[in-house]
Amino acid sequence: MANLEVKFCGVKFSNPTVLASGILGVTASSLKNVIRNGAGGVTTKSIWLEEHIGHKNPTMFGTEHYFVNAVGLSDAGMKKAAEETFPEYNKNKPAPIIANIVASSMEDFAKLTEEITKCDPDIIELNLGCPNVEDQHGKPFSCVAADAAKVTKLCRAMTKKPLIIKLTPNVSDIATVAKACAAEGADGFCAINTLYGMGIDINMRRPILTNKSGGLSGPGIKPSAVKAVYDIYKATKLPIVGTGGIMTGEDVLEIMMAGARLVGIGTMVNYRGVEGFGEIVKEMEKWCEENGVKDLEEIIGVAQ
Amino acid sequence: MANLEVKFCGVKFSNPTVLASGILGVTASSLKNVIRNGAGGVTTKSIWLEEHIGHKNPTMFGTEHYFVNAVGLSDAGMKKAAEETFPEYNKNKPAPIIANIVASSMEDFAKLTEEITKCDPDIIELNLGCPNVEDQHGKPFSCVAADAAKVTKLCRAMTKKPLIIKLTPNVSDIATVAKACAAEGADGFCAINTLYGMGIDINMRRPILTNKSGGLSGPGIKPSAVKAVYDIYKATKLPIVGTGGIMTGEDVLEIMMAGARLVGIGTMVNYRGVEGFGEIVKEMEKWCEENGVKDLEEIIGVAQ
Amino acid sequence: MHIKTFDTRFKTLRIKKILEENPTTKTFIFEYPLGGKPGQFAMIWLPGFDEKPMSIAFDDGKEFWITICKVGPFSSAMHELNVGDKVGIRGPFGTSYKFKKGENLALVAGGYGAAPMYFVAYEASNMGCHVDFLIGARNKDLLLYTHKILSLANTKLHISTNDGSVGVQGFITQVLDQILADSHSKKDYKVFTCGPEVMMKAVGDVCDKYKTPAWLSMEKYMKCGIGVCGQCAIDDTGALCCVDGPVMEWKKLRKLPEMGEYHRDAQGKKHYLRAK
Amino acid sequence: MHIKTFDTRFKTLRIKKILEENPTTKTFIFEYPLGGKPGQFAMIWLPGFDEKPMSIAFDDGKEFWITICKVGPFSSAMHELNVGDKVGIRGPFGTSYKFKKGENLALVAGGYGAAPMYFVAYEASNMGCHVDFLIGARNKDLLLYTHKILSLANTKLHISTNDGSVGVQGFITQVLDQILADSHSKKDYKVFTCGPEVMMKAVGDVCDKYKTPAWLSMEKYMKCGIGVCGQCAIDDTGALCCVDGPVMEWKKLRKLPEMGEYHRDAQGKKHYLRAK
Ligand SMILES: Cc1cc2nc3c(=O)[nH]c(=O)nc-3n(C[C@H](O)[C@H](O)[C@H](O)COP(=O)(O)OP(=O)(O)OC[C@H]3O[C@@H](n4cnc5c(N)ncnc54)[C@H](O)[C@@H]3O)c2cc1C
Ligand SMILES: Cc1cc2nc3c(=O)[nH]c(=O)nc-3n(C[C@H](O)[C@H](O)[C@H](O)COP(=O)(O)OP(=O)(O)OC[C@H]3O[C@@H](n4cnc5c(N)ncnc54)[C@H](O)[C@@H]3O)c2cc1C
Ligand SMILES: Cc1cc2nc3c(=O)[nH]c(=O)nc-3n(C[C@H](O)[C@H](O)[C@H](O)COP(=O)(O)O)c2cc1C
Ligand SMILES: Cc1cc2nc3c(=O)[nH]c(=O)nc-3n(C[C@H](O)[C@H](O)[C@H](O)COP(=O)(O)O)c2cc1C
Ligand code: FES
Ligand code: FES
Repeated sequence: MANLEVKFCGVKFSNPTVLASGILGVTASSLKNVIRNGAGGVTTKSIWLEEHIGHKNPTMFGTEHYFVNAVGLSDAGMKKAAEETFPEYNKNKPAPIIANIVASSMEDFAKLTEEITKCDPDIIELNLGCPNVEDQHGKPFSCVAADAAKVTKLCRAMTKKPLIIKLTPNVSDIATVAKACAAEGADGFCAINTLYGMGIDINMRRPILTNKSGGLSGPGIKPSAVKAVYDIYKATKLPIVGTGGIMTGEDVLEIMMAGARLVGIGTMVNYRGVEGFGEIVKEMEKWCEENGVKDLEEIIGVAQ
Repeated sequence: MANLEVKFCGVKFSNPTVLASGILGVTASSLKNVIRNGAGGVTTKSIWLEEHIGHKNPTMFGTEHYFVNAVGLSDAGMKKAAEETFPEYNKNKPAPIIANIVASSMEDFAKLTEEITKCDPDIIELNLGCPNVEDQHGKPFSCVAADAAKVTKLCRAMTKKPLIIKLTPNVSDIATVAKACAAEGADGFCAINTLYGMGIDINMRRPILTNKSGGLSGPGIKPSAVKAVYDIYKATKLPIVGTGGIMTGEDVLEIMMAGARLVGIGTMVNYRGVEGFGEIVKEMEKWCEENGVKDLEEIIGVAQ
Repeated sequence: MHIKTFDTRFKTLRIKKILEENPTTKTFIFEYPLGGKPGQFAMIWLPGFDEKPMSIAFDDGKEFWITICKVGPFSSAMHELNVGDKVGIRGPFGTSYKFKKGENLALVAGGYGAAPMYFVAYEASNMGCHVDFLIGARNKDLLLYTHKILSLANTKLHISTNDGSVGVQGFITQVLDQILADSHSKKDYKVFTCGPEVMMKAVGDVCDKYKTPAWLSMEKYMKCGIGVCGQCAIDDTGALCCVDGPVMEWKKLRKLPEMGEYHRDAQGKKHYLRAK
Repeated sequence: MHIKTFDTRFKTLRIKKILEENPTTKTFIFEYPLGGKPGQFAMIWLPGFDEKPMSIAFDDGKEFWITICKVGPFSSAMHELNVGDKVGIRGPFGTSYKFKKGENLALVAGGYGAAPMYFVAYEASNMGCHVDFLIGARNKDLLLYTHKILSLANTKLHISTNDGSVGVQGFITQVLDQILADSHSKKDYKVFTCGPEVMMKAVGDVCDKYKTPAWLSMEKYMKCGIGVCGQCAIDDTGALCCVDGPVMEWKKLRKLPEMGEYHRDAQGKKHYLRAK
């Protein structure tokens, strides 16, 4: 029987599959249900300092090839996380939890890091996919290496928890952004967030999403995720939560061979349901058996 | 019967489907065969000034969701284009032809523009977006608005032919790049080129492509293409060859509603064969009939 | 692994007919084989505005109905629509009510719940079930579907209003208690209820008194409707109202801290149903 | 539209057995139900190095063979491999040879063409066809598959060598001319040929003389093997060797400017087969 256990920044996961942020992540009960279904860990939906109103429905749609969403990062804010989500998740805590936080100013990011640390998550993940209100072009933090590095530095100073940066693939060179963050003390990365996407209903002649455009995820983006993980691993050698288009146990192994240590899974739920986590773990075990892999350490980054 | 004819920079196309660059584009006979199968126009495989050696096989692979290629822009150079491809295509010329050119220096781009103009193509397309071609800053030209604008300016000075810029989606804001090119005299755009992609064979534990990484195309990228076209159209109002993941007549209509005037189709051939062009045109006609669309001008950019 | 073909884009349908059920409620009829079962819901889209879940009030494979109560922006916008207008539809989604030939059913409806319950009664009476249809309303004007219900075979309609303007004065749970007191000994007796959560909880308690199994139409804030966003998760099992529900068995809900106590809004924040 | 499930990723197979056909040719045997038909090809991948098209020399649904002639980097690398080594395989691709029970076939092979032609002969003899198997080689040492061919029922082997070291001295086309002169009157007579393009063109000319239909195994530079890249397009029809071929009818090729005249390299540049 292969050992699927992996350590990520010193945190032990019973298997490398981790629920990606924003899927089934609104409440502690929902997160625990995902663990019950086989995931090795969970990530919270992005948490803001204050309550944040998202976009109106439709907030997502999918086809067999991809999924597009514009939920708009709706969240009840840090208060709910501190009073409800974390206390409830941490009582007979079933597996590690990654706190994903988001803000539109560097100052808020630092404050949030300080606040969320008190909730005792295992890992803190900065969602830099949100536009920087201070930047004159209003580009997302992780589109500009210097901005990403600055946020990393400020947050790093606020916590001793493992700090990982979630990067957007919508840049010409993701490795440069990753290196800049690593230089400021990032412990690892989560890649990728969604690509740009839009769908138009030709009968209505209107964009499907009320927000018009959204984020592209699902089966169609797997090669972009594998490429990003490969490049970030090569550039930094830091641990990575490889995320994007993972649907099967084979997909998990593929992105791990590119350099991922944990594997984020979100849109899969749309195709296989939450039970998919358990099925994927079985698929991994089967492949490891057949291919004589005793420990996943053997395959992390092996395709480099 | 709906009128599928469209004019693009003054050039008349019998229908908006155009063969994308790099697919079935090695010889004039192959290009003519694509027109025979129903396409409204064709684009040549990227042409270099001198012969250019591409990557070794495997140069491409696909799944039901996407396709990844790293052909490496192999080409026999301008000499073959001038002595063989264009003379042969232009004798009883069946439809408009777009000359796609590529270079790794601004100087070569200008020289090529001058040379290719002598071949009398209907439109000249600058491939500034191929992830396989990098300038000395280590980025494709169209990843940097200033570079893209400079190349546009140099080439603009060399030709009176309609000049369009093919853009990469691997940037955080494609509209900014497009605006910069428009300011230097670009007549239109082709979007998108491929996204970054990589696939790993888990049994071999190696990247599938000999070049390791390649360009992602096919069904999974359609939402990225629609989004890019929507943004470029909003920012410049210039004509666009909407390209990326187009598989059906409905897909053609969708990207036209986002703002495309012509629609580039490449990877579709992998799924439906070259006959797919004729089938797609029929699907468009059917939808136009059913929805009372008499002229495609009615739908271009209607979802804006 | 086989990925099932999955497409959650919309069907565009034109409204075929609109019925005024009462001053605040309209039924929209669409000619389309949606294939919905009693208790399931569909997502209704008004392009550029919003999209909301709505129960299927009738579906015979040729046409289906949606009955909408005017309470806020979206339902009001729906009430502005005319015959021939286009809306986007996706679905059917969620679980449905299960019953067999000849069973004895008590359907307890509150508010617009009478509409989806009519769909249950229609199918049940066709299957020769004995149906007691109970509707509770604040007053006469808020009743709906009564004529349609009366036209169904082996279906008995029971009404209660708080003001006694029609039917029994008081709460519908009293009527249910009566019925179960007489007939809970009948085998295969089942109670289905759709209405305000507080009412459904009271119905559940009555059923417990008579050890009668009950199923409820749960209503939680939904975004995706397909089990992805987690917005509709119910504490503390994390069951999803959109895929594990909306029809859920009372015995699985009875003990839940959330049941009849609070809802969550679009941001996932708790709102208590009763001032604490 | 329905997109057929399409996956061009590789199967990883281990070499089960290697046969030395002659000093420059080896046959690689794989235990895998590839499902190839005579005339079709597969793509063989050596990770990190290169991938090339190779004809299927045999396939009985349990195992298949690939016979490779050592001419350059890739074929040499293949010759370095040992039993148990892994290679990637995708396919089968392309068109195949078609024949019916009891037909009369002349199979004309040059170079490694004898291997794929053996697959034709194997199936044809099983179907009770009468087969004349013609092999042309420069000399005795370059012959291959002769023993396998001799073991086939209702199959007659004819050999020619330029130096006369075995069989008739001269060109194989002379032998074909003889055979057709005697037997072209037989109905259903068909000629299949696989070898250097110049040889196949000569075979086609002989067939024209006797009005005998002929089919050729075309070999053009291939990259994708699946009809996408356009590398293998044939002038001036633009037909694709990888999907419209490799097996093509002579009457469709006869008039083509490219036939027997030039090939294109990986950059699409012309190379004439004979100095002009
Ligand atoms: C499974 C299900 C079936 C439903 N069936 C019907 C039906 O048949 N007829 C009908 O009139 N209504 C139905 N609803 C309620 C409907 O979806 C809307 O909530 C209602 O139309 C109010 O929206 P509004 O914008 O008009 O008012 P708002 O002022 O926006 O909302 C009024 C109240 O409705 C609730 N609500 C709002 N949005 C949602 C949402 N997306 N999901 C769940 N609750 C929400 C909130 O508790 C809010 O306080 C159903 C809801 C669910 C979950
Ligand atoms: C349909 C088809 C079936 C084939 N079947 C066999 C077979 O059964 N046995 C066998 O030994 N060889 C076969 N080949 C040829 C084989 O694909 C290689 O061309 C050969 O192995 C030479 O490659 P190399 O690297 O060893 O030598 P190189 O020096 O690279 O090439 C030698 C010559 O082979 C040709 N060639 C090289 N690469 C290709 C390519 N990708 N496609 C087509 N031609 C190429 C070129 O004309 C070149 O001049 C087949 C080719 C095709 C197209
Ligand atoms: C419905 C939905 C909501 C998401 N919300 C968030 C979010 O709140 N924060 C975040 O960092 N990423 C969010 N994402 C991105 C995912 O975490 C993940 O990075 C991306 O979807 C790619 O992985 P996948 O293909 O497995 O879904 C969301 C994705 C989806 C589909
Ligand atoms: C095999 C292949 C080769 C390509 N070669 C080129 C090229 O030479 N020049 C270029 O500008 N784009 C090239 N592209 C990109 C396509 O022109 C197109 O922009 C992209 O594939 C998206 O469209 P699609 O999804 O319809 O293929 C190539 C794409 C593929 C699949
Ligand atoms: S509404 Fe999204 S999970 Fe139920
Ligand atoms: S090899 Fe690519 S089209 Fe034939």
